[in-house]
Amino acid sequence: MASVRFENVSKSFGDKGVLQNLSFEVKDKEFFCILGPPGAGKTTTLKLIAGLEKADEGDIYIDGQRVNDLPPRHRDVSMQFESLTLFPNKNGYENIAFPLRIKGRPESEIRESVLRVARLLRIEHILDREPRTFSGGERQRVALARAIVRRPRVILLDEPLSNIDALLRLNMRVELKRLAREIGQTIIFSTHDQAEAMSMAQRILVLYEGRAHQIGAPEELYNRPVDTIVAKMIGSPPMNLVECLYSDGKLSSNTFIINVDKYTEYLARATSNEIILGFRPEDLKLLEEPPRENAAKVKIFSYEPLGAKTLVKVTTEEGEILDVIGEPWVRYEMNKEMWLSFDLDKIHLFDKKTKTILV
Amino acid sequence: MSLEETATEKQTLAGWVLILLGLALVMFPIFWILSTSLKSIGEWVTYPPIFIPERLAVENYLSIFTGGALGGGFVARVPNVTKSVIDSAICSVGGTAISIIVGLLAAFGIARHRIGGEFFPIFLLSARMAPPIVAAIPLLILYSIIGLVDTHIGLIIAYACFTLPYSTWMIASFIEEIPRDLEDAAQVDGMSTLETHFKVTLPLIKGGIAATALFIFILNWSEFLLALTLTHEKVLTIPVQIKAFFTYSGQLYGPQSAFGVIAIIPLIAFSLIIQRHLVRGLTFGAIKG
Amino acid sequence: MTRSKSLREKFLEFSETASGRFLILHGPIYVILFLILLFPFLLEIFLSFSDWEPGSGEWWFAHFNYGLGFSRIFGNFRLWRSVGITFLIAGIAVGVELVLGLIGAVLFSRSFKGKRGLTALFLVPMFFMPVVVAYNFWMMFQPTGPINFIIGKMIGRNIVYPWLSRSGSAFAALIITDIWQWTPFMFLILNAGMLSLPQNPIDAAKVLGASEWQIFRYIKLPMLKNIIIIALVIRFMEALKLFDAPIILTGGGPGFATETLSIYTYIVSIQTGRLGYGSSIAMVLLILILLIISPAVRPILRRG
Amino acid sequence: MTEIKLIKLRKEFNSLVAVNDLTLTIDDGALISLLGPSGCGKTTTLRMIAGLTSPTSGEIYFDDKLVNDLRPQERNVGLVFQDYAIFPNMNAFDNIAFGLKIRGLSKEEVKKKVLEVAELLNIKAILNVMPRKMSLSEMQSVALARTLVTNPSVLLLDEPLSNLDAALRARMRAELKRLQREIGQTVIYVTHDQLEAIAISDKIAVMNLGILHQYDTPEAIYNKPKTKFVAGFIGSPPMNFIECTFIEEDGGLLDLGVARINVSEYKDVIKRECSSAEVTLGVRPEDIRINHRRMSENSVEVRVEAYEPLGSEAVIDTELGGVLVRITAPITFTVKAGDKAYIEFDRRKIHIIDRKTERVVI
Repeated sequence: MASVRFENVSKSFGDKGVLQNLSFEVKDKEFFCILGPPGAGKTTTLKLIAGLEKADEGDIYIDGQRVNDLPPRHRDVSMQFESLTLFPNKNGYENIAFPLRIKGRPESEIRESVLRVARLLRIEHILDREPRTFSGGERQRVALARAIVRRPRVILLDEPLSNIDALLRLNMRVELKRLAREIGQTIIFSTHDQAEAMSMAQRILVLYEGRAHQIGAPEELYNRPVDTIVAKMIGSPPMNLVECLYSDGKLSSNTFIINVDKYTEYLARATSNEIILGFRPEDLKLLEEPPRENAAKVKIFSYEPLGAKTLVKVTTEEGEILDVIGEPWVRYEMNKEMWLSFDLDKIHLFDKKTKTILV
Repeated sequence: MSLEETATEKQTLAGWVLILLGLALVMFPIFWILSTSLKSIGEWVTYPPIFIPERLAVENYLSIFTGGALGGGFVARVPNVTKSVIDSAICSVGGTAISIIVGLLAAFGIARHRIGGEFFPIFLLSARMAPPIVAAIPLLILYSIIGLVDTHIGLIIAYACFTLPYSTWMIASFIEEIPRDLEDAAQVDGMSTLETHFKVTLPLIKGGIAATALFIFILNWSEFLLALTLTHEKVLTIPVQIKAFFTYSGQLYGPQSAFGVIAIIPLIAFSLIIQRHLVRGLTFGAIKG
Repeated sequence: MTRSKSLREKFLEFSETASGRFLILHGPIYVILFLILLFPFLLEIFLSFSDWEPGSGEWWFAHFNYGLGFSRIFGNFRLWRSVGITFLIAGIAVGVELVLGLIGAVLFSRSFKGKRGLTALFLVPMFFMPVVVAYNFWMMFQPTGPINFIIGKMIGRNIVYPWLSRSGSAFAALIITDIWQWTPFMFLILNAGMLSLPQNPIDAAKVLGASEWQIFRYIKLPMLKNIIIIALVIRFMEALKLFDAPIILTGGGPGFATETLSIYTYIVSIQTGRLGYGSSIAMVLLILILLIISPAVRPILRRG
Repeated sequence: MTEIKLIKLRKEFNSLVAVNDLTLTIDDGALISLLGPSGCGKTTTLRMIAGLTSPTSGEIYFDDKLVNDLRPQERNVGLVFQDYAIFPNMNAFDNIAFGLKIRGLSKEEVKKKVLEVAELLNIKAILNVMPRKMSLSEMQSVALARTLVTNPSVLLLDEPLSNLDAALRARMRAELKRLQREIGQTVIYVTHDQLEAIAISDKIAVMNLGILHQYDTPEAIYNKPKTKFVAGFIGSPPMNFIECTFIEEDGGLLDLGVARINVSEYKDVIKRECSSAEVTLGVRPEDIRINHRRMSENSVEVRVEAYEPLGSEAVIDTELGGVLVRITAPITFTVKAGDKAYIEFDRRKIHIIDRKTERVVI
């Protein structure tokens, strides 16, 4: 098994800088996730580990051994690609056995490990069929079996669940997590879906425009996002961010005033009095009458019932649109005036200039 | 078939008239050469022309291979064409084999590694644009210096070289249809780049390579100018033999037509097999049929 | 852990390097292209500055003519007439082939019973050996041949017109032969293009109220533009090489009426053996063709 | 605009029955969505209404006028394709103006109408941009504009939002809703995304394998599903199904093998409606409460399989007698895989499904 370490690795294709001095470490046997929007450099990072791409600067270590110049075939790493491409001319068994065949393992050992993995992923029944007859879920599991069959030092999964339909995806998340626990190998997977990252990974690296913004456990990213980028990315619907001015214990934008004296010593560290107030839709309450303080007057803009809850969009007087979670199946009247009350222990404050978190 | 598909009756009728007219214009010459190849001597040149021979003069087909005299009191030396069929086969197959092998290697270079960047593909295409005569002259000079004139090897190499643009481009377009991930995955599993080309991608494009080979064979089999320029007696391909046959005896309509029919049989057969990939071949892989 | 690298491993390692990969994959093609095209081409450049003839026995520099050959070319009326003839034939033939091919593509764009078989039949002429096609049309264009007979039937009186010995009609015969053989090429490509058009925009146009003709004129045809250009460029370049058909059908005659570029160059350099002069002509032709063709090559390079 | 009636509409592609005797009335000015997994016949239905595909049998009425034999051109229908089907060789202006030009409107009229609709969908800025350079949402807006400008009697949308990213999709949904309210356009919206259907439509027609399962308001579809398919298909994470038998003991119990649940209040409905005692209990993850200790005698013991934190709440997978039961609980309740826990079903929200007919009884 192995740990993986990046030390300010940079990579660019032509003039487009894809990764800028990226540093992070994946511990041995960890189920690690690289989360980021499309184009953030997730696949490139995985390809750098696999050796399919060469780093322009910086060093990459697998198990403490510098591998920058090692060709893919000597790194003992396996990779499952987002396109889940399988060999169309080989059946399920041959597809999974392929990595072992190249390594020249004896036929008996190949048979035994392929059947072991097939049982693990419950795909014994499709081993003799051709890939074109596979369903989305089956295709995904055969590709996964192929990646783990030869017990490589590190297993890389590029957006493993993005090519299967929604209903199946929920079950596959549980299965992938159970599998990771059972085979106990170092697995690094990439995704753009924050729910997937939050529900599966032990630790998450938030990658945005080629830079590592934060590395930490899911709860840490949710409760203590290091900057507005991470705050916006984690949690669905995403966190509301409102620009305000801080003066003597009060945070004010032109539609509401909140007293934040309990955070004065944090706010002192801000580079200026321009602060960004962050609050999650689920931490807000919509009230008919104005509460004593810490509330904002808003108008209902639109509402979307989501079954178990309703996503309400409200506009402040300046026309800023905020998201609020309302009661399920309540019919909100268009443009109705209501009051938004904040829960002060759950707000976040960011320094507008550096975008980094204060509270 | 949606409502729109069933166009008004008038349109479909007009459509069928045009198609049948077209078919007649295409089929008549084919019919004419077939029927002439089966006419006996008396029926060759008559007015009004005879369309259906009374007796199927099969001897026309036999005489061109035995080189014997034609019956019916009109003794004429019919040239023996077996040598040209053999020479054509040797040169066409040889040329095709080299063209495919070299083309395959180059195709991998272009499709997977962009070797030669922008310049090479343009050079490859323009090599094909120039009329063959422009390239045949210097080739004749070179061959006369190194003694390859009138040799099978000489023609084979010439055929390989002149069809390389087609084979390289066609195979490259087949390779590009196979996703790169397959090779990357195999590489991560333990193969070197070269091995992934030949053990992963090659088996998947076997059909494409076969079609390309047939397409190149068709080009070499019917090539005329290079053969005419680079060979004299020792090597004699079918087209050159036809020209010789035509100028030498001119009036032997029957055997000459028979020889023509035999010459095009392999072409028609192969063309039916690779019909699906024809468009790709003819447009250098630019349009996939 | 330095294990002795097997020969195979060393070769694989070599193949990983950029130069290694270049040598293995592109080595052979460069060798052939250099040996057969580039080297002779350089040789030809030298020769085009001489009047060397293989029979003369001396080396080429004995006949060095300071480029006199080139000056003769510009005065060579017969050469420039053959250039004119070739472009005229190519232009007319390819033009007609495009129109006929487009009509065929439209007719075959709708699926109907027996379409696959019919398409195969329509493609057959393309696979005839050009010399066989020429010989066949030579027979048909004979004064007592079937063409005169059928035309005679149509206009009511028998005619015995000698097609191949009048320059005008020989010219027409050559164009008809080319059209018969190569219209299927245009039909094949345009039909493939027509069938590969995305169906949704066509359905969208229907729903918006466009008639069959309006859909063809404003949607299908513009989308086919690229494919039409590619087919035209490729076909026109092939037509410029016209040699097999005319040399059999008319032998370049009557007189010089159908003496195409390739035939004239062939006669000068190969038949009469004036290789030096032939090389100069070849050089001029190459430059002429490349000047005209290279802008047209770009659409093909853009992969259709 | 127009009321659309489909009566016993059927479409067979040789052996496959794509649409199976669909009868549906789409009232004037309503936004109806056809919801179902891919291949359930919703797109085929749309193409039949547009006239691009001719039905095997059945009738289609626009405001009580039979349109089966009308060609697409004559139905004045607007259709936006899933891949937008923008004319690649025309810029945005010409794309939108196409419908008007072929109707023979004058140049000024065309220009006025195109600018009007461009204003409505705020794509005035990209009117002279070629499709190659448009973003996905721009193409979607041009496709929509091109259809709207001919003010069709009914607007058919074939999953137009499926290849936009989440934020863009929400904005486009709000826009469609506002548009539909402003011009009272009858809209039929095909989608496989149940969240989208619930969020945007006045009524939803849930289809599967060509058959219409239920046609009702989003709230009714969510809270009062008619068949097991509708119950299972709507809602994310999906409803749990636990097979059990109904027994008469003390007022009516559901025997789950490892536990029993009192359902006396539904006893007579079950006895009247169910074809046998073999039933399936259907409960939504948010209608189950979970706790470390037993809450009441109705609590059932389970073993925790997996704990998935999702920000404000967590999805907990538990195993109850070999069956996976998924629960959504507030983030404050933490538990580890392997722990023991107790769950309780919210009796007001449970569904009882006849296992043989798959009809939802309660």
